[in-house]
Amino acid sequence: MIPLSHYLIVGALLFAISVVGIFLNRKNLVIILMAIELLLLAANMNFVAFSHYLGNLSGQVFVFFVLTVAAAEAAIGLAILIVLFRTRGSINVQDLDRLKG
Amino acid sequence: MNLFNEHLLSLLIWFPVVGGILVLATGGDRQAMAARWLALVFSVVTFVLSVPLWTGFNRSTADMQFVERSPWIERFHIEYFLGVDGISVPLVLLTTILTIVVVVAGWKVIQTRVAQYFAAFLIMEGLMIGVFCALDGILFYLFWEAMLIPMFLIVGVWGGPNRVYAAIKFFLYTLLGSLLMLVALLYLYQVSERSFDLLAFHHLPLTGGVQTLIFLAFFAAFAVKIPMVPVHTWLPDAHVEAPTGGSVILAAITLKMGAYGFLRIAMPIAPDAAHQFAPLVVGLSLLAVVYIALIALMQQDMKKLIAYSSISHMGFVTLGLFVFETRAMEGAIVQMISHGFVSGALFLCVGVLYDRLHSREIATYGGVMKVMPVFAFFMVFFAMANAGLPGTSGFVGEFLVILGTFSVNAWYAAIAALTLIVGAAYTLWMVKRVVFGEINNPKVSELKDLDRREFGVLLGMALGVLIIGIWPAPLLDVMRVSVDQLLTHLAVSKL
Amino acid sequence: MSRELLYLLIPLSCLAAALVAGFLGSRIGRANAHRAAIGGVGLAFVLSCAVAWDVFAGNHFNGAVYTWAISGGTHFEIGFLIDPLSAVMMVIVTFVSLMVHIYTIGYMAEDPGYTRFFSYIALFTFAMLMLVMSNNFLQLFFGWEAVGLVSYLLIGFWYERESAIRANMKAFLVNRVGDFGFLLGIGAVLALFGSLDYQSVFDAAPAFADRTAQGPFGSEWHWLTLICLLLFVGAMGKSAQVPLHVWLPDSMEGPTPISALIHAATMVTAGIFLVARMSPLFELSLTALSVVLSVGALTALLMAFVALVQTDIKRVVAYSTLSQLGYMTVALGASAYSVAIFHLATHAFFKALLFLAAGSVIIAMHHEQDMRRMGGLRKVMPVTYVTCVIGSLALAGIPPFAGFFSKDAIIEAVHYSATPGAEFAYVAVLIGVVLTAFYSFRLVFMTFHGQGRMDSTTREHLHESPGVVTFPLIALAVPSLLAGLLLVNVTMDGSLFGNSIVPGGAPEALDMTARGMLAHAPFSAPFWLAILGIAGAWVCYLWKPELPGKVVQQWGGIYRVLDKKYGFDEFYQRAFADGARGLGEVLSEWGDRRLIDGWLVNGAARVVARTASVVRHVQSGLVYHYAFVMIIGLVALMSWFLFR
Amino acid sequence: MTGLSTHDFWAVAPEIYVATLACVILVIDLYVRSVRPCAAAYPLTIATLVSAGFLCLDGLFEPTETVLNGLVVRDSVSAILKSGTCFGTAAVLFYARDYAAARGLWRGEYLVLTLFGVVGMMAMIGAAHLLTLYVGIELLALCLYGMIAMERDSVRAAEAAMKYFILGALASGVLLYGMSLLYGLTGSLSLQAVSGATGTLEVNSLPLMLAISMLVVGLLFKLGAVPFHMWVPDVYDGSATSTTLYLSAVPKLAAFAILLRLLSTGLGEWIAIWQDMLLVAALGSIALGNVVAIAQSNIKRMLAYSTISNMGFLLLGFFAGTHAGYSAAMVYAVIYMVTTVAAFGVILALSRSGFESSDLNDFKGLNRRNPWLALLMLIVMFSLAGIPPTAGFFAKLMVLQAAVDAGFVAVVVASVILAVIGAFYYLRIVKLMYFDEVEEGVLTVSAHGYRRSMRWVLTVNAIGLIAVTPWIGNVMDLIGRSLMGFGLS
Amino acid sequence: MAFLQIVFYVFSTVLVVSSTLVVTVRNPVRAALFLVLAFFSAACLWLTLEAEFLAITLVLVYVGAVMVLFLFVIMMLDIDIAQMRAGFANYLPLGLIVAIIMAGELALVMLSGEFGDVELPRPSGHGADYSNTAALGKLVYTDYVYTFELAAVILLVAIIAAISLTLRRRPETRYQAPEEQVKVRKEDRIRIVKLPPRPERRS
Repeated sequence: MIPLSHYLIVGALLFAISVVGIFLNRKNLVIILMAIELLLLAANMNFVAFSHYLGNLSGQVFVFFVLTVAAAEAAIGLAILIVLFRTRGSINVQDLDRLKG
Repeated sequence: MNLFNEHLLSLLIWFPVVGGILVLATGGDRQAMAARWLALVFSVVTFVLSVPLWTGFNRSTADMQFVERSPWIERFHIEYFLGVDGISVPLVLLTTILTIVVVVAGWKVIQTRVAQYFAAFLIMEGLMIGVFCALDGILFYLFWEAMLIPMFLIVGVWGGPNRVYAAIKFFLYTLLGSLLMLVALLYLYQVSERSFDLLAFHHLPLTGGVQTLIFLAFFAAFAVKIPMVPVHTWLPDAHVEAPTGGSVILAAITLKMGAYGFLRIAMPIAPDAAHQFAPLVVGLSLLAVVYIALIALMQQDMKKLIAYSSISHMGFVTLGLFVFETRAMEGAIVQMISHGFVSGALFLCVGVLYDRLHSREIATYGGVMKVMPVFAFFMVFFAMANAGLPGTSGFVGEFLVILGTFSVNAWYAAIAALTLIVGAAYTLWMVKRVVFGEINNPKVSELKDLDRREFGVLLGMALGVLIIGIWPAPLLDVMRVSVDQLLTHLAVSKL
Repeated sequence: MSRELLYLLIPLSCLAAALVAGFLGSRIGRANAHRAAIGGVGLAFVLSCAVAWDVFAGNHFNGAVYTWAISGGTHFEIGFLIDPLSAVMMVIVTFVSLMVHIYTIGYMAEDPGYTRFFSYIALFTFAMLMLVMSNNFLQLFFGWEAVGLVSYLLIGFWYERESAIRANMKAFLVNRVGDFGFLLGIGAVLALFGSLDYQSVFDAAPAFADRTAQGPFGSEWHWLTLICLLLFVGAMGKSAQVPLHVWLPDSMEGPTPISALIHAATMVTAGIFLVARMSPLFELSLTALSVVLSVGALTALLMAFVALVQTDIKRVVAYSTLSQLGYMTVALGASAYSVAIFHLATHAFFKALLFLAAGSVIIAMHHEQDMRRMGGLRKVMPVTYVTCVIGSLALAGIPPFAGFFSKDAIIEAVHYSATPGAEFAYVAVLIGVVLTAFYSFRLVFMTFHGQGRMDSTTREHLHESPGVVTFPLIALAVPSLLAGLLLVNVTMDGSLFGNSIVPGGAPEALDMTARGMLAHAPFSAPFWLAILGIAGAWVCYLWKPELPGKVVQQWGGIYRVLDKKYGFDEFYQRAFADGARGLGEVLSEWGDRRLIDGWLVNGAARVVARTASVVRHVQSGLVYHYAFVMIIGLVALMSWFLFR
Repeated sequence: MTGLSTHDFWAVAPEIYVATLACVILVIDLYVRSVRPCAAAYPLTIATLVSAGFLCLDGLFEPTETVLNGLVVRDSVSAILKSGTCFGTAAVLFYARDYAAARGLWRGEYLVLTLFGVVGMMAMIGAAHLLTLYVGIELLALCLYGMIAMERDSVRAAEAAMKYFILGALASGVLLYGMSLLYGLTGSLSLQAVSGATGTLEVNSLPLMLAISMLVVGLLFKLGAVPFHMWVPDVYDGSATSTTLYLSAVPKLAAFAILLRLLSTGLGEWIAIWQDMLLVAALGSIALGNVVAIAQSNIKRMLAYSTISNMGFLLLGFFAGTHAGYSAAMVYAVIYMVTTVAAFGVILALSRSGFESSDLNDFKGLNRRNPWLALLMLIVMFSLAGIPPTAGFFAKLMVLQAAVDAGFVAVVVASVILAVIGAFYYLRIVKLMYFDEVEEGVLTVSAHGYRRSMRWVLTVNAIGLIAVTPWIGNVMDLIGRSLMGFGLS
Repeated sequence: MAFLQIVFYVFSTVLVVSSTLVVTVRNPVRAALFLVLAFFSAACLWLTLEAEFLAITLVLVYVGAVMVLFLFVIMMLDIDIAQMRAGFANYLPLGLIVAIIMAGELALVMLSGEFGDVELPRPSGHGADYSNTAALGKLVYTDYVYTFELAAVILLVAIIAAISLTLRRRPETRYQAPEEQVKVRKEDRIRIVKLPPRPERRS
């Protein structure tokens, strides 16, 4: 039987990968948006695993909402990306440096 | 009449504040004359209102009088608690008198933002009276800090070329000290089972370590305000840059708030710590007397010189407070009042010159006596009062402090008495270079003597100085019982 | 009229005169101003005489006028002690003052500050009267400082002269050094006795004679010695004793009338008066007396030497004053208080006279003060000449002039004194006699005899001074001639001062009556020494005028020391004035500006500002940095929980 | 599963009301076109917010109850905070109007997003369940992303939106991860149930600590506390001032609410775990905010750092975990909101089309140009600095008192020293307005360059900070009473 | 239950690898595709946890909608791939260290405490008529109806925001308005202004 912790470790790895993806990324913002999706997936993985382990459906309900939110987030994130691209002409992360100090 | 007496202190605090707001409402400089007159009326009426405080004061009790007490922030047991005793009454009167002086002194000099100028002073008057009357810790703190705002503006808006630095330095210096005081008050609130009653704090049992910390916190606030060496450097800057009225109020009243804080708060709350730190405070006071006097000697700027002299004189006050001797303490309080008049008057004198030539440099002047004999008379008179000449108020305080100190420790007294020499040295050297001598500057030869307004103001100050100098008994009578009671309180250890 | 009112009226009439002349002077005109002043002081003089009469009829008074303040259980009062000592002082003060007032009308006639001057000297009279009439230390100190103030104002009367305003500041500050001790003395008195009232202090003093205080390094001090020494420091300042004498010669920058009044006759003797007043205390401390004696002897001797080389006519008289003050102090040290006051009285007359005479000469010489440009004035100014000679004879101690009696009494008192140091003092005063006679007559000879050395225009305008000037000269010449003769008996038998001064003075063995002293004079050393001095002056300045030059060449080193007044001035200037300023400069620059403001205050601000400008670069604007910081924060939290 | 009654829905009536009307406004705005933008939408929005504000107050001081199957709690705290949110937002929109109109932001969608944001905040405030909390947070966050980016021609706004989006998503990811762990540990998502699981868990259980620290990280991010503050200055700076005003002021109430719900209601028993974190964050925020603000030359950025330090103070009250501390923090949040609204109100009043008035130098000589605005700004600045007699002082007073009471005197001393540093930059604004003269070339704004009604509202807003002093006790009392059920003692 | 274990390990490996590739590959299109793979693997993992509805939703919503959106945007923006590698290597070590620390610590936590040695319950426990979808639906529409409504609002917000951000009426584009042109009158075209004589001010 697969222990709970294995699912959790998969979640943790996803979490770590996505986080690293966010701060290590020197490429374009799209990747960061994807990393964010992965981040949410990591949490979802936990929720589903716990839900199963606890025999309690609220975890799955939570995941359901997270998925909704993630979709909405993706939509808005991409919309902002487009706005940014229109004004700035680039979606390079390193070009995002007008505001500082 | 009874109702009047019961709310006299509130009236004294809020009447000028309301006056200030009204003055502010006169608006731009087009109605400058209205602002001036309104300010004058309000300051004079406030003074008149403060007279019953003196006449109706019961000199035979150390209890608080004219007490007003009502709950304010019940959740924190903060009360609107006012009252005066023999120590605060003279200070309140000093405030009301000097505000009139300041208003009159600023009559013509201030030509821009007139309403704001006078409003700031009136509001500050109310707040300063509040400091001297508040018996609730937070109320006290409120007035104490709120006063910074108008003073900050006065220095910054109407001040000299380096006013920004001076104003900010003044503000931050004071703020740092006062915030530590706030922490101490909060701590006391906790220890005292939830009360901010300053009088109750007096009887709060506190252990030695706690007293030490609390005393240090208060010390930070009051020492900065007085100011004591080495936290005095805001004062020369602020005094120099402030407009004449600002310098007068700063020197005459706000410095006293620090000493008043020691008397009303720091010492009675932490008597053992006060005794414990007495050598330090006395040491700093003596340092102020000598070190600052030497520095004053070297100043090229009249206002700076007087500012340093203020520090030196306030050293006498702290010395008098911390030898725990009746005469010394009474002397210190008299010195507070006297210094209000003397240094205020000296700043007015410098102001008179500054208004004419726009220079505070000693080197600009010389031979002023030739063209401004009346002014020279006043200047020499106040200089002598500053040097502590008998017959002037400056003498009374120094005399009593030295006498009182001598009976405690002759060496302290000996060092303090050095002020007779050094104090005279820097004051007279300035007088020599400004008032006497030949006229080297052609501009000086065109100076006009005092006009009627300036004459009246200086005459008033001179009378104050003389009356206290020749007959200080009434002043001492007012404070005697309170001081005795305080010393009795201080003599009993809380441990 | 009650006595108290009478007493009160004496100083207050002077004060009123001062106020009228000072504040209304410009309105009421010069003549009215001097009338008011003279009227006030004249009234005071008359009343003082009446009071003196009353006192010698046995009516003493000691009482308060009003309570100045009550503090710490002590009543500080303003009050009067009217006894023979104060009565004598009052008469002297008001008389000399009146004379000076009158003299001033002539002397200051041309001066624009005429009314101011009258105001000052009337105020001075008021202050001096308050000083001598006081019955307590507080008021004494008040008068003490007030005379100092007026002295300051008067020395700097010609405020446009740099030298004058330097001198007045110097005078004030040196006096303050004395006052420093004085004030501490008062503090000590209060601490020991709990009162500042003379009578209660004197009454209590014997009981405290053995009370000691812990001094530094484990030494033990008698409280009374301490008090007396501290008070004597005050006296040294005011009475210009070495080493606090430096202000007095410089004070000659003031107009001559005040040199006469303040810096010769009255104010400078306040120190003598003080010690005499405090005689019940000083009597209880032999140490203090010894110090007094030594200081006095030193002053008498050293200053007399300096007087020898002065060329400024007023300075000669000034150094002579210093020397004579030394004599008085010596007398005090020898416990001969009444003798000191006696000398004080006679000295007041003849020294005022000498100053006024010098002033008269100066008027005639159009404010030329250098004796080397004078000479032969005898013929032009007979009145001045005669009065000046009388004054000089009195000063030199030639019988039967006033100075003879008082000075002889001092010398005898010292001779027989048991105070430690009396031997030295005796020698000093004896040498002083020769020197005094020498420099007094040097002045007379250089000024009035020989050839005129002034330029021709001055010579043509020489004339005797007007009546208002000569009248005071004559009026002062009379007591200079007679005061000794009249007073010596009553002084010596103790009937003059009664118990207002602790008895003491000449030993009983000596015949200290006028007749006895006159008879004894030709067989005593002082007389012949004085003659020797006069003869020496005659030799040097009339018979062989080239002799002084040779002496100076021969003894150049000594001359220079004397000419530099032993270097006191220079030393004080360097050590104290420049020292304090230098120290102030250093402290101001390094202490306040650099250390406190530069390092601590602005340094803190700089540190904050620098931190801010560094830390703000963490806010790089790059989103992955932001994310990185957040993650680091998270990882740090996790690690902390894992490994704590 | 329980049936739901009207009573349950009455508890969320304000949310429903606002959300419904937001939809209505959205539709109306599409059809009502006139010369002025939002001619119909704007008054409707204001009316909605004001009426919702009053609606929220219904049931104030009724006993606390959990409704909607444990999703929402209905208590006095939420009544006050929701009401404050509505009124605050109304004020924000009122101030923002001219500014936003001048920049083409004044569109129906902008208002609708604002309203939905309010719904999100109200959801956060009333949350009794992790899910409500999360959904509320996300709703607000999405509205804010949209609003910031809505200034479409501005590079800065787009950049700000992107940064906010990325970091916000990261933070909510972390928060979510923490929630999942908490769920796994306690088997429940309801805060009540979470705190009920106290006994079954060891205090030093690593997963619990991790869960709590992740939750705290998420919360600290929302507050903008160090070290999760990096978004604050950039977002404040880059957004249009009207948006900055909205996102800097109003959400602080909701942020306080989730802090309270999560840490006090949910994790109150594990205070030992989160207390130190909050303490470090509080001191760090006060230090960093105050210090770095000094180096700023842009007032929006400066206020951003000021926000960071103020949130530090809020946490300082909070971390003690006492009732007094919570009251202090809540009073702080309310007063902070009012003050910030006034501060940005002045900035907005000074701004013109094409002129941002966001540089500090734009304030030079304001006292000459417009003394009244200068006075108002002065009051606001002193209130932010915590100088009496302004409300800001009392806020700080309460916070410090709570911390002292809890025995953290040293912390308090450190924070007041840092507050002195902070006072400097507030003073600098006063200095610019009062001490300096107008610089040549700076656009001068006349006294009546802004709407008269705005002048009045601003006056009430700013003067209120002083005028409230005599009654400040009542405010404290009200809030203290509302928090009756919270806190250790 | 070896099969389940095999499924688990296979899909989790695929999941981890593909998500690593998502954040590391150069080409965003590939990244998107790897993301699809990751989501797909995750869905499979969820199936092993009996979360059938969510697994299907994940595939439908993400693989079907969100990823398409991503790809659409990537294509639309036409991003230059070549410039995107700069600086990556410099930060790699530090980033890796942090990542490893974090992953290690997380794993440590997951293996300790309450989660340490817990075996998941056997699958089943539910009858054949059990529908995960129905159970979830019941919960969502009853217990969680409030949050469900809020989620709806979120979606609405996303719609409004996305549209208002991206819908763009280009101001520079000029349109004809024929009805206006037809209705035009003289007064609209010409305005007669009376100019009072104004003396010129010379400075």
